[in-house]
Amino acid sequence: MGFRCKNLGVTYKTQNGELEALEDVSFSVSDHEFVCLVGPSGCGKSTILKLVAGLLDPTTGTIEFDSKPAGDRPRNAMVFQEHGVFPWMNVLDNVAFGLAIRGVPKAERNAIASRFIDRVGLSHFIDSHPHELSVGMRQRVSIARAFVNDPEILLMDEPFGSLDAMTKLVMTEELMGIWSRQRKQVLYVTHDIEEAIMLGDRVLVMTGRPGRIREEIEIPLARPRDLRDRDKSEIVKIKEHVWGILEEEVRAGLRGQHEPS
Amino acid sequence: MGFRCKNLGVTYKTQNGELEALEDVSFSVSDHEFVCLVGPSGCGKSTILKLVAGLLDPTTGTIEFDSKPAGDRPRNAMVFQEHGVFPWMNVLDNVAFGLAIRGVPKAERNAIASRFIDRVGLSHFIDSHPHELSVGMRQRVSIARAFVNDPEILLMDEPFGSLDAMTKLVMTEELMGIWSRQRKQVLYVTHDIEEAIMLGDRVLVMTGRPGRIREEIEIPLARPRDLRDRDKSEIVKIKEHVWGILEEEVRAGLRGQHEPS
Amino acid sequence: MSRRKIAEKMIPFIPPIILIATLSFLETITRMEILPSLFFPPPTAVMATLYNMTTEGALLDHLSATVIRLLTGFLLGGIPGMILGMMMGWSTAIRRILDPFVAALHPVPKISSLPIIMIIFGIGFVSRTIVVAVASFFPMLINTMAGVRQIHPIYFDVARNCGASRLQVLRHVVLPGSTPFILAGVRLGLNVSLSISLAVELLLADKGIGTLIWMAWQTMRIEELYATIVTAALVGISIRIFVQLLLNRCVPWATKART
Amino acid sequence: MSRRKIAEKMIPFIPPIILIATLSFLETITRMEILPSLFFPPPTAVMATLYNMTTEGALLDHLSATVIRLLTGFLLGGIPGMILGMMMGWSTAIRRILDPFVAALHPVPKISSLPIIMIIFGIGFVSRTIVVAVASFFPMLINTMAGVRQIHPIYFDVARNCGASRLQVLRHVVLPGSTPFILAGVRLGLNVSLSISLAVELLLADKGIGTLIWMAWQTMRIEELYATIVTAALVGISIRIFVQLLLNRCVPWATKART
Amino acid sequence: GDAPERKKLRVMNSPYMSWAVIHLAKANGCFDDLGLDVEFVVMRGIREGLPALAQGRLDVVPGFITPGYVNLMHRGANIRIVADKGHTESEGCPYRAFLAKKELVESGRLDNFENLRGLRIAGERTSTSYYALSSLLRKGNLTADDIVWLDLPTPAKQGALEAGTVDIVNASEPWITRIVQSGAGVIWLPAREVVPGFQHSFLMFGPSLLEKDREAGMKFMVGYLRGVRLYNEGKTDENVRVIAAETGLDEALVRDACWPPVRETGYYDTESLLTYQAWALEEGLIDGLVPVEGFWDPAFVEYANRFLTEEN
Ligand SMILES: Nc1ncnc2c1ncn2[C@@H]1O[C@H](COP(=O)(O)OP(=O)(O)OP(=O)(O)O)[C@@H](O)[C@H]1O
Ligand SMILES: Nc1ncnc2c1ncn2[C@@H]1O[C@H](COP(=O)(O)OP(=O)(O)OP(=O)(O)O)[C@@H](O)[C@H]1O
Ligand SMILES: [Mg+2]
Ligand SMILES: [Mg+2]
Repeated sequence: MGFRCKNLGVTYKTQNGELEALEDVSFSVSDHEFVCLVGPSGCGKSTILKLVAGLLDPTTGTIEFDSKPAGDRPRNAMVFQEHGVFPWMNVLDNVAFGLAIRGVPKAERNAIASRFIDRVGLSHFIDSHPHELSVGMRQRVSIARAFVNDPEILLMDEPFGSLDAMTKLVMTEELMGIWSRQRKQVLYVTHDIEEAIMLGDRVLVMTGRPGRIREEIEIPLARPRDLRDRDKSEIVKIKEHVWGILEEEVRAGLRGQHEPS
Repeated sequence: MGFRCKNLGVTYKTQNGELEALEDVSFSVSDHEFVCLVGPSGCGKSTILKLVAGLLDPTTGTIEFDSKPAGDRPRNAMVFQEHGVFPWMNVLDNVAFGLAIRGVPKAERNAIASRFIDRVGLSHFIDSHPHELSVGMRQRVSIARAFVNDPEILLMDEPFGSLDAMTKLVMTEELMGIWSRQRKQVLYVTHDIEEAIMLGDRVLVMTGRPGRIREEIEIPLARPRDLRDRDKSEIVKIKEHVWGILEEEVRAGLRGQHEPS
Repeated sequence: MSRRKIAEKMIPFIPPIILIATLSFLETITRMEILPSLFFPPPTAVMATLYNMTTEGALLDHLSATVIRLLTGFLLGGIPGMILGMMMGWSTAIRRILDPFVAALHPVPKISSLPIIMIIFGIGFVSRTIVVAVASFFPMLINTMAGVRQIHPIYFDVARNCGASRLQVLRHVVLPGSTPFILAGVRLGLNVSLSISLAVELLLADKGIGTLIWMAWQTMRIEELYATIVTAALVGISIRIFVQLLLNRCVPWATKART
Repeated sequence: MSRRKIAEKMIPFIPPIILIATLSFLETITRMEILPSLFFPPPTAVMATLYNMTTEGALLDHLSATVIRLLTGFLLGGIPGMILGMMMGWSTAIRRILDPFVAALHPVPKISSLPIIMIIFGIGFVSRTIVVAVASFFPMLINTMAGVRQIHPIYFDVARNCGASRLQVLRHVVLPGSTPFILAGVRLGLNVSLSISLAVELLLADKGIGTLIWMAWQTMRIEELYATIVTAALVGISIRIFVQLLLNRCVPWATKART
Repeated sequence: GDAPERKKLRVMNSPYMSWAVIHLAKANGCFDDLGLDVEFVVMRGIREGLPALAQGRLDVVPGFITPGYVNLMHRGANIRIVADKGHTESEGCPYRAFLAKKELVESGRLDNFENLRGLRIAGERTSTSYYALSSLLRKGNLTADDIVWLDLPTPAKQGALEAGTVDIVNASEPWITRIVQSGAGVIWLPAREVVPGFQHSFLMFGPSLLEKDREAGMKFMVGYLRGVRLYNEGKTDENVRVIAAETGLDEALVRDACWPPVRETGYYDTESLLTYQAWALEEGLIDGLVPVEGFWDPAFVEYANRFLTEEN
């Protein structure tokens, strides 16, 4: 159940003319693969996830999903970078939302949702509305909602970005557990290079705007990996490499000199 | 121009009764000090910043500012965790907002704001509205706005959380430059323990809800520090110590067993 | 701090105090005939009349006739207005197709079209109700539409990503997300419906507050006129309370966050 | 995809098509006298009358009288409504003090209180304008209040943190943040003001679209009646276009984000 | 010598046929040589006009009888009837009448007033219309509860009669002519059969002319009676033209319609108003009876008649 993105391009219409966000992006995610996406801020990572989720139509290019007729799309769940927790629902209803949509009976969906709410440490807040939560707590609601949906493809946009280091580790372990138990594809956007290397089968490194895939790096680490042991030499080597690319791209962007190379 | 927080407590009124967010929090930030705040998600870090900024009244306790009559407050600038970029203003007006409020003439404030917009790498987007920006770009707008305001106290709530590693590094260098050139106090919330140690004169480690200061750690590193060199043994040692505390607090919280000890 | 808290505790008492002060002032200047007593009766006289009309007259009967007309009209006009407003707020295509018609029909004067409506729909209950319904239709529609358009697009993305059908998006995103504005629409719509109910009764009906207003003008019984207008104002206050209850119930997330 | 794009291109043509279809249908059934011809003239006859009234009659004079009345009333009522709405949306204290009075005064029937207003303010321009102003005051107030309350509290925090005074918060946060709802209020307010202007003219004026409506009824010139109502509808469409221009100009951030 | 200072009078104006006398007087310059400038103030309802008159904001209100008028005077408002403006004719075409469908009249059912029971009768909610209905019902020993009384805006009456949703309508000119000409109904019963000689229309002065400047009131009355004379010349081309222009009606309709009689002397039938008051008191519409001297000030017509006789 992998998928292939072919020559994706996205141009946004803005007040000040057109903005080319993505240019000729091609990559694939194969069955049960965990792919990480890193790149400078504003390079189009979120845009790619929205394309895969079908929330945005590419200006050019196509996405093909395995074993689905053209145009059809397997179930996917996205953890949005901006959380997207409904302010008008309490934590339970937010997390159970996907199940409610699929018509799962109330008792059952509440049971499932409660279990996941427990796992993200929000059982005290099950009745609370989002405005009563801290930012990190809202992010955890959004994570639980995606997990509950039990999708074939998980699209995660900086999912643990608002969590403290320790909570983040626990959540990551949870994610890795789910991923390895069930056959899912994961496309994972992160700002943390180390994290990308620790989690991914492959890391896609993007250029600055307009976003292109500059390099695909296979991560040769065996599974299961110990998420706490980040100082292995392979990791450090890859990290330095990626860091080098990013530095080039970011410096160019900050100087405002980035032109298609 | 430091300040002292004395026995701060905050109780929120919620739909489901009262929620004690902070309990007996006391600490001080002295002249030209850079203090970092770490703690598990939802422990009350943002709440503390809002208290210092005067956006929230403590339920108990007081805050005293040096060389200000009681009740008066020096100028402070906050980088909000949720960015708080005005959707109805373009990037330039957002960044220049504080100057506009202080009555700085248009030409002058635009010149100042443009300079900072350049430094955060958004000069191409100076006319754009926030909905046309990526999340990280919005965060950079919010950072530029705080820098432009040139406050006596900088309150930063996870200010670089939505930025890729490299952009974050550049922004951090910028911050350290500003801090060391001008005499400012900084209270800096971060989820990244390493970062807290690299930046802070002191690190305050908080307990889970209700938040208290569990430990204050002096960081004995000399200034200026090389932000890229994070593997020094002192750093690793402190990091492991903080990590240990956090682990305890987070595990307790996730098991829902955290009670006032 | 504590002074601020005391001030806050005082707030509920301020409106009655203002009211009583205003009434006392009016009482004084009318009793002193600074205003011509022919047209400005003292508030106490109006209150006495109101009391008489309630106990001896049929004020309550008339009131309930008006309230029934108002509610029927509002339900028949407001709910379709809300539904259409949701659809127009949500779908650019529907909005662009229907908005010109809404714009053209909204200002068509309701009361002066009443004879035409009576010729089409007959002279009975239906015509009168249609006019009231149409009056609440438009504020509900326009407010709901604006309310839906302010919903942050991410919530639509989330719902679609969870596999929501169009109907489910309507139910779980569009409806709750626009509730604060729907309720502003309810408030406007109910008040407009009340005004139009009174206008219709003024012209046509043999029952209702509007009929009383008409009678009061016709007989120049100025105390009765004011008493009737006070009754209309009380209906308005009830509407306000009702909407506030709805707000507290339906959008605790919006009111609690902001009060 | 491309089929959807073609459909999108079609949208602007749909309203005129619907309009022409409806008119053709009406033309047919009125020409066949399925509806009583006394009250239902064929659309072409109405259009001919409209043309005559414009070229030979004084339709444009009457129209401009109405538009001036409408705009004067709206400015005098809408702007205070907006300002008070901003203050009531923003400050819980002000809201709680004033809201009961707003609730009580809003439903006081405007047209049937006109004689009272005339008793107080005389029979001239002032009374008539006051009624129109009051009519737009309330929708502007209620919508602005709802609009301000939906502004996310973080923007108030940001403004305060940047040292904004209360007036600056009003100018830079409250006003722009509630613009989409203020504009919905403008649309409602202008339309209500138009209705009330017509009603006032119906009762009191010798000039204006309302006068024409009254004359058309009185003389049973049904074509003129419809022609006049069509004129009112055209004013409504102009209001809509005006508000859309304001929207595009004032809140590109809201419309662009959501269209 | 010096031109005498001209006096401005504010006269409520409605473009109704029953306003014809004033329209004719003004159009023919009847006030000009009296030093009066008559300014028309458009108001289409007595509801707005009466208070303005009582406050002195209007000088002259041509109106019709309402309980409110009686009550205002009862409370001491200084407003008085000063001249006739139209009363129910004693013969000829009716200015106000009950109309019904032709078949209903021909069926003979309406020959006996008791047979009105259960019929649907439409009128306006003005008290004059209701007064006529009430008097009609009394003839058949009925009350308003025995019939279905429908309040309809006048234009809808014609449609309702045509569509058969009402049986009888109470109407006045020009609607009678319109209904008859359209074939929707025929005249069944002129109002004179139920309220003979009813003084339905008159001219009122307020404090400005009754107290402050009676002389101007006298002059106005002279102009007014000149108008009455013109009016009583009947349907001359000039009269028809002026009335059509002022009311917006077609000249043909004005010519076909029935014009209510107005007394050349301007005298008012006080008896008729006493009868009306008795009825209104019974109905609970007025708070007490006003004696003749309380509502009728004959000084103005007396003066004007004298003036006009001397003039000739
Ligand atoms: N709705 C939009 N309208 C116009 N431009 C947009 C829109 N959304 C994104 N962009 C532009 O597209 C580019 C890519 O945005 P995107 O959100 O995909 O970046 P990102 O890689 O996710 O960045 P970050 O790491 O900061 O979240 C940016 O330059 C942004 O300005
Ligand atoms: N407006 C509010 N109403 C009720 N409870 C609130 C409110 N704001 C915060 N809280 C509660 O207060 C506690 C502390 O919140 P705070 O936002 O300060 O946490 P935090 O340390 O900043 O967390 P994070 O790292 O996730 O941002 C949380 O338990 C939260 O549920
Ligand atoms: Mg992004
Ligand atoms: Mg926080």
